[in-house]
Amino acid sequence: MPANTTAANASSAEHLLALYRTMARIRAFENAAEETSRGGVAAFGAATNATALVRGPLHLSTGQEAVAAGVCANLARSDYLTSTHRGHGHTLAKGADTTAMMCELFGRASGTNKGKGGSMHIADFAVGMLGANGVVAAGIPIAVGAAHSAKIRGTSAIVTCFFGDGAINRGPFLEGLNWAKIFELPLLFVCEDNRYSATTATDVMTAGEGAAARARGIGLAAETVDGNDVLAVDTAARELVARVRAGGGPQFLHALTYRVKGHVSVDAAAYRAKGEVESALENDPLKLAALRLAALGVAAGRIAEADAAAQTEIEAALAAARAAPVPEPAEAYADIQDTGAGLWR
Amino acid sequence: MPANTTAANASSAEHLLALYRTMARIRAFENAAEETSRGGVAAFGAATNATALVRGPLHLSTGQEAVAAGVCANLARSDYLTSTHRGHGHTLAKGADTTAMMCELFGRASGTNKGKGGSMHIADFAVGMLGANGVVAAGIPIAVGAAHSAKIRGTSAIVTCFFGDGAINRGPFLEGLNWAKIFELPLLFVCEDNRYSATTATDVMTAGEGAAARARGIGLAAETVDGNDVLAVDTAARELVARVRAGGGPQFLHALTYRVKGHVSVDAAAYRAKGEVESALENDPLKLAALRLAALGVAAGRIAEADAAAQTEIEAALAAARAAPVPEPAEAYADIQDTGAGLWR
Amino acid sequence: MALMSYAQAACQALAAAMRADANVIALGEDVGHGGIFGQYRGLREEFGAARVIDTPISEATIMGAAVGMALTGLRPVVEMRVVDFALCAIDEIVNQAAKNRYMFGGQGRVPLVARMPIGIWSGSAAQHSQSLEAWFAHIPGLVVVAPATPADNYGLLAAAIDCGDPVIYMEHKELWGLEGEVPPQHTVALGQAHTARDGTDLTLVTWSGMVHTALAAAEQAVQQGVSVEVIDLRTIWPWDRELVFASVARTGRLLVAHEAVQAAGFGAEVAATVAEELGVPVRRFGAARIPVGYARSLEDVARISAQELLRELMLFANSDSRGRSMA
Amino acid sequence: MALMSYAQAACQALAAAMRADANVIALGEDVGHGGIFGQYRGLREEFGAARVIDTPISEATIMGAAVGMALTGLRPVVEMRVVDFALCAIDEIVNQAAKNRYMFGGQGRVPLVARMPIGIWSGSAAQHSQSLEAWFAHIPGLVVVAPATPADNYGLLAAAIDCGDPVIYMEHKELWGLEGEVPPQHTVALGQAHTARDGTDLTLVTWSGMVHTALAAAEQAVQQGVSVEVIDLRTIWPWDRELVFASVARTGRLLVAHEAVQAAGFGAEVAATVAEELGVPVRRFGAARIPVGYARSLEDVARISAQELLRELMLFANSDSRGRSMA
Ligand SMILES: Cc1ncc(C[n+]2csc(CCOP(=O)(O)OP(=O)(O)O)c2C)c(N)n1
Ligand SMILES: Cc1ncc(C[n+]2csc(CCOP(=O)(O)OP(=O)(O)O)c2C)c(N)n1
Ligand SMILES: [Mg+2]
Ligand SMILES: [Mg+2]
Repeated sequence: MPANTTAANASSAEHLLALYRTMARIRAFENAAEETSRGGVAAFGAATNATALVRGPLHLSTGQEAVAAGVCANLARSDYLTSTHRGHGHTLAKGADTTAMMCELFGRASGTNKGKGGSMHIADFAVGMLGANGVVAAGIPIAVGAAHSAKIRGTSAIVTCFFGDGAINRGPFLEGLNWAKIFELPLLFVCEDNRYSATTATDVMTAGEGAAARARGIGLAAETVDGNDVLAVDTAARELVARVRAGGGPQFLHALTYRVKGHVSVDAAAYRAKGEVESALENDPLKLAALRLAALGVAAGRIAEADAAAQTEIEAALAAARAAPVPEPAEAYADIQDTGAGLWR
Repeated sequence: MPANTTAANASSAEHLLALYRTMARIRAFENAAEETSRGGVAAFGAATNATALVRGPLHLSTGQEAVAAGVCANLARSDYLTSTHRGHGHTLAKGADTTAMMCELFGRASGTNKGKGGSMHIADFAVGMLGANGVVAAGIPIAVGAAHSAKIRGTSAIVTCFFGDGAINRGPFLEGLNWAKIFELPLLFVCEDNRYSATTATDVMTAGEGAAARARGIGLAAETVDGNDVLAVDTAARELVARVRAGGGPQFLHALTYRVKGHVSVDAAAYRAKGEVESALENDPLKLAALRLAALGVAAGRIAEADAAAQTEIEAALAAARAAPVPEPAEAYADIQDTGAGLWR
Repeated sequence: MALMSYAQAACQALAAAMRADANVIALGEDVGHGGIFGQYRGLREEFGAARVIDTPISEATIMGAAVGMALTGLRPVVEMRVVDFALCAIDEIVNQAAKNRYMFGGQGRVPLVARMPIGIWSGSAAQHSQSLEAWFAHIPGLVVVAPATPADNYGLLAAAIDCGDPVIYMEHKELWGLEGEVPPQHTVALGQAHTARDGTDLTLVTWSGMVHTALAAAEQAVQQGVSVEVIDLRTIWPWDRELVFASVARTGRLLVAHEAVQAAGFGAEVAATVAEELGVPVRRFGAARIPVGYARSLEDVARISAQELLRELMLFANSDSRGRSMA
Repeated sequence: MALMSYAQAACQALAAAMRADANVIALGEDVGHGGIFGQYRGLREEFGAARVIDTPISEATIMGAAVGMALTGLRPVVEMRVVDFALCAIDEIVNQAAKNRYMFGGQGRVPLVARMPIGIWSGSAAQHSQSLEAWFAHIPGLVVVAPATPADNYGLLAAAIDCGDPVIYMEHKELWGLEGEVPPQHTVALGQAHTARDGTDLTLVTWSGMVHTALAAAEQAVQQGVSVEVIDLRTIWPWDRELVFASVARTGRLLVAHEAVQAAGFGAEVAATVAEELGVPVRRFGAARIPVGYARSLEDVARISAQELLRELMLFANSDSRGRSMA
């Protein structure tokens, strides 16, 4: 049935192209954020540039876009999501507006968080994105609670919880997985394994067979996937999300990828083996997807179009963020608490 | 070779008798502690009896003596050990003096801790016993550090770390096992599984196949043993301790036993199924060992002798503790810190 | 009015809140069997295991999960058993619960009540006897409450559950059995102190278990010719500055007493504020900076008795106008 | 004397201690690559990976393991990166390290140094900007240190490693690059404050990063006719009461300034003590009780500038003898 095959091909090409677009938007967003952050980071002893538009630590997910895109493609707006310090991709893929996100990175009143959080705390509750988090593994118990809440309230929402390979060595990983399993919560755990924890290669700090084996040791079914292959991530996530939605309890996905940039934007990552990044770039998720699109017969122009559209979108976001007003100082006293807040020191 | 068999029999009988003696001493010690604690516990809302000799929460290991006796029989005085709130058995089996222990429970200046710790914090550093702990799972990281220290300092000491089945749901369990394994530390983990965490049956709170499966998920070899069979515990521990001493890295023992008493001495444990305790008592470790001794041809009189000796020892401890002076109030200010301690509030 | 214990009062306040709002739930270790102090007795029978949730021994996740629950529409009441164990959940309290609303620009609210009893717990030694209310008062985003009586434990718990902020709710470990009258449907506004005893010579500000000690000491002070006004702060943050200022303006001197270690305790905040604002003599009487020992003779050194408090009161009452002893 | 940065000074003090005593070791995340602020640079190369220990992201176990190490003969220097992450290890600090020696009747000692930098860290927002020195001062068993200069970071770290107690060692997140002269083999006794500037009209007590703000404000105050004595406390517990009392006895008034939230901050302890002991006017100036926001306009509200501090100084200097504004 060549007609059917062609139709299937075309539909899967469109699907992949949609995933590609998400990845391209994340890439463009982070490239722009990196560019506008130069000198704005005080980590690693580097001096702060008082005029940088993006301040403080900026953690880029460059090279890891397939995980965010592939997983979030299977989530509804009403589903919840928690993230890490490296959360731009997850937030964008979950549906957040790039202008509001860029405004947040620029510390503008029109940012997702009204300029109060910045990159490390980016959140968009309106799309179910309950927050990036500056504390490694801290999102896990929060995701568990959101899933427990969904179950108690009888909603159909499910929760996705992203965390890094370094987070599996913190206590909340054990506690959260155990909790999710005994209460059979609607929760998808995603370990986004980029092989590094700050300046340290995670494998030497991790006993046993890694994230999936640990999850199994706590009684969860777990799968491992090539995290640079957006279709593989999408397929695996679709299956796991379906199981979660069907009441199958928590599921675990271990996505293998690679952190192309330093830990934060100013980290030159001199601790890496020579050639490591170069060979990783062969597996760049956008490049892989573009090759696959070409194989599916998608014209090069359509890919270039997607890249250009992403670029245009982010440039508009940059322009809007540049023009947006900064928060009024009085806003520093707002949204702390209803009881006991005030100017009184 | 009947002569050899007899000799082997006799030697294993003597070995078992020694283990029995340790168990009998723990049993007698705890029975006496329970007796002298009546009314001294403020837990579970019960009133405090101001005249009780043993104050505060008293956690008895009655029915679990085989774990302490069997494991500690394989340890040297110079080896380290950390324990839990339920630590009398471990402390005694590691070689602590019962009089000093009883003095501690009575809050006397001659107690192991000079009356500062009581049952929940009993410790005898002179025999390597680095402390019971009032915080569930808190002994795990401390044991890990002691083992890391032994390795760094190049001593031959190994560390044994006891914890309960409830502790495997706290973060330090994951963190500690991972750490011990990546640094290949000389450490034996012993999960003393008495099926309860306070008033809650642990199994419903624990996902997966339990302690040993979790340990394996973190890359440790793990064994499960009948924790009421002192010879089985002894044999398993001997093998594991030998592996630890030989540089085999951390080992894990999951000992299945049963908490015969309530969580603390005043807890009537009404939450248990009817008949549960009665049927567990069939498996009393002292009873099992006595039967086995009889089967090995040991005369009933020798077992009675062991019981009587334990009784005599503990009565002497009680008498000494009753007569011992309480700490001077000034002692409340001693041993806090060298820099910055004092009467100044 | 009904006579009930401090534990029963909290239990009934919680039951009433759970009846009124299906989103109010309770979670923590052993709550299903009524809590180890009976402060959840009967709740699982009435509301079921889905709303009275027994949890694993996972303090960090108990608290962290409560944050996730609160963000998504529930109003969790979290059981930490004693503040000492809440130390296993400090990131979740301080970095997550307290900062969530602010950090995310007001997108979320964290209406949870974290119960973590303070105080010396007879014979329980150093790891079960701490009073750490000052810690939480120092953290923006948190409300801190410390009831001293059954009526207040009913009324303040009701108010705390009703409050949209994360509330650190600190019962006292030795008050569970204390009985008292509780008015029906009682609530006590957060942030309002209570004048537990009127007096004219000196204002004694205190809270939690120490309220009872203070009242006993004040009673004895009368016989020595000194009239002491006792204020039970009830809410530590925000504390009732107006009531305290008004009282001190009348009496002319302030003593703050608390069971917590004096050094860097919340008494310092009250005393410093009053000294700054009113310029009158201030004095504190908190515990020595020592861990609580097990033996009674040691534990007694860590406690503040009515006798000792009376001695401090009298010394202070008889000091000069700058608060210096006249000996 | 050698010119070095605040980070280098600490690094060299640690290196010297490691050379002198094989039992001194360092552990924490990323220390093997020199620490993320360069405060461990070169140590692994000199002392090897067995003594400069890269650890997993396991704060609770980093701190708990350090307790076990200290109990058994090592002198660990523990890296927590920022105090905000040390909140994941509070049980291990407060219930274990601080109480071990006491609880076990003096059988053990816990000679460890736990480094947990405080302060606002530019652009890092609420979870990376806290100053929690008051918390640890409240806990019996702990020593608390907060160096303000490269020389003090050398001298105090040397003393902290030498000390037999658990020391909470709080560097400042924004001082790593600050340069200054450090005398050879420098040590600074714990518990000794330093008069950073002499003055006659008012005593300004402060510590950590705020020392530099205080000196700038004091400089400007001169032009307005007010002579400010600036005391850098350096050790928060035990704090140097004698030096502070002597200064305040001369100047007649005390202002305590700190970057930490004012409410229940350590300034309250200092102010309350001085009010109690000397009966002179006291005043505090700490941060508002707000989380630190990300945008510069918000972060600036959470910071205390020399300008604001100067304004407070002048208001206070011009107040009446009870410290009340004369407006
Ligand atoms: C509890 C805690 N410890 C340490 C840090 C500092 N830190 C920030 S990111 C990071 C590495 C995290 O590694 P991983 O979980 O693999 O995430 P990745 O950065 O690779 O995305 C560390 C150590 C932190 N933020 N929180
Ligand atoms: C961190 C912490 N949470 C809660 C408690 C209260 N508590 C004391 S013992 C206990 C049960 C522990 O169960 P398990 O580890 O199985 O030990 P067992 O009592 O059965 O010996 C609990 C919940 C505690 N001491 N520490
Ligand atoms: Mg990583
Ligand atoms: Mg148990």
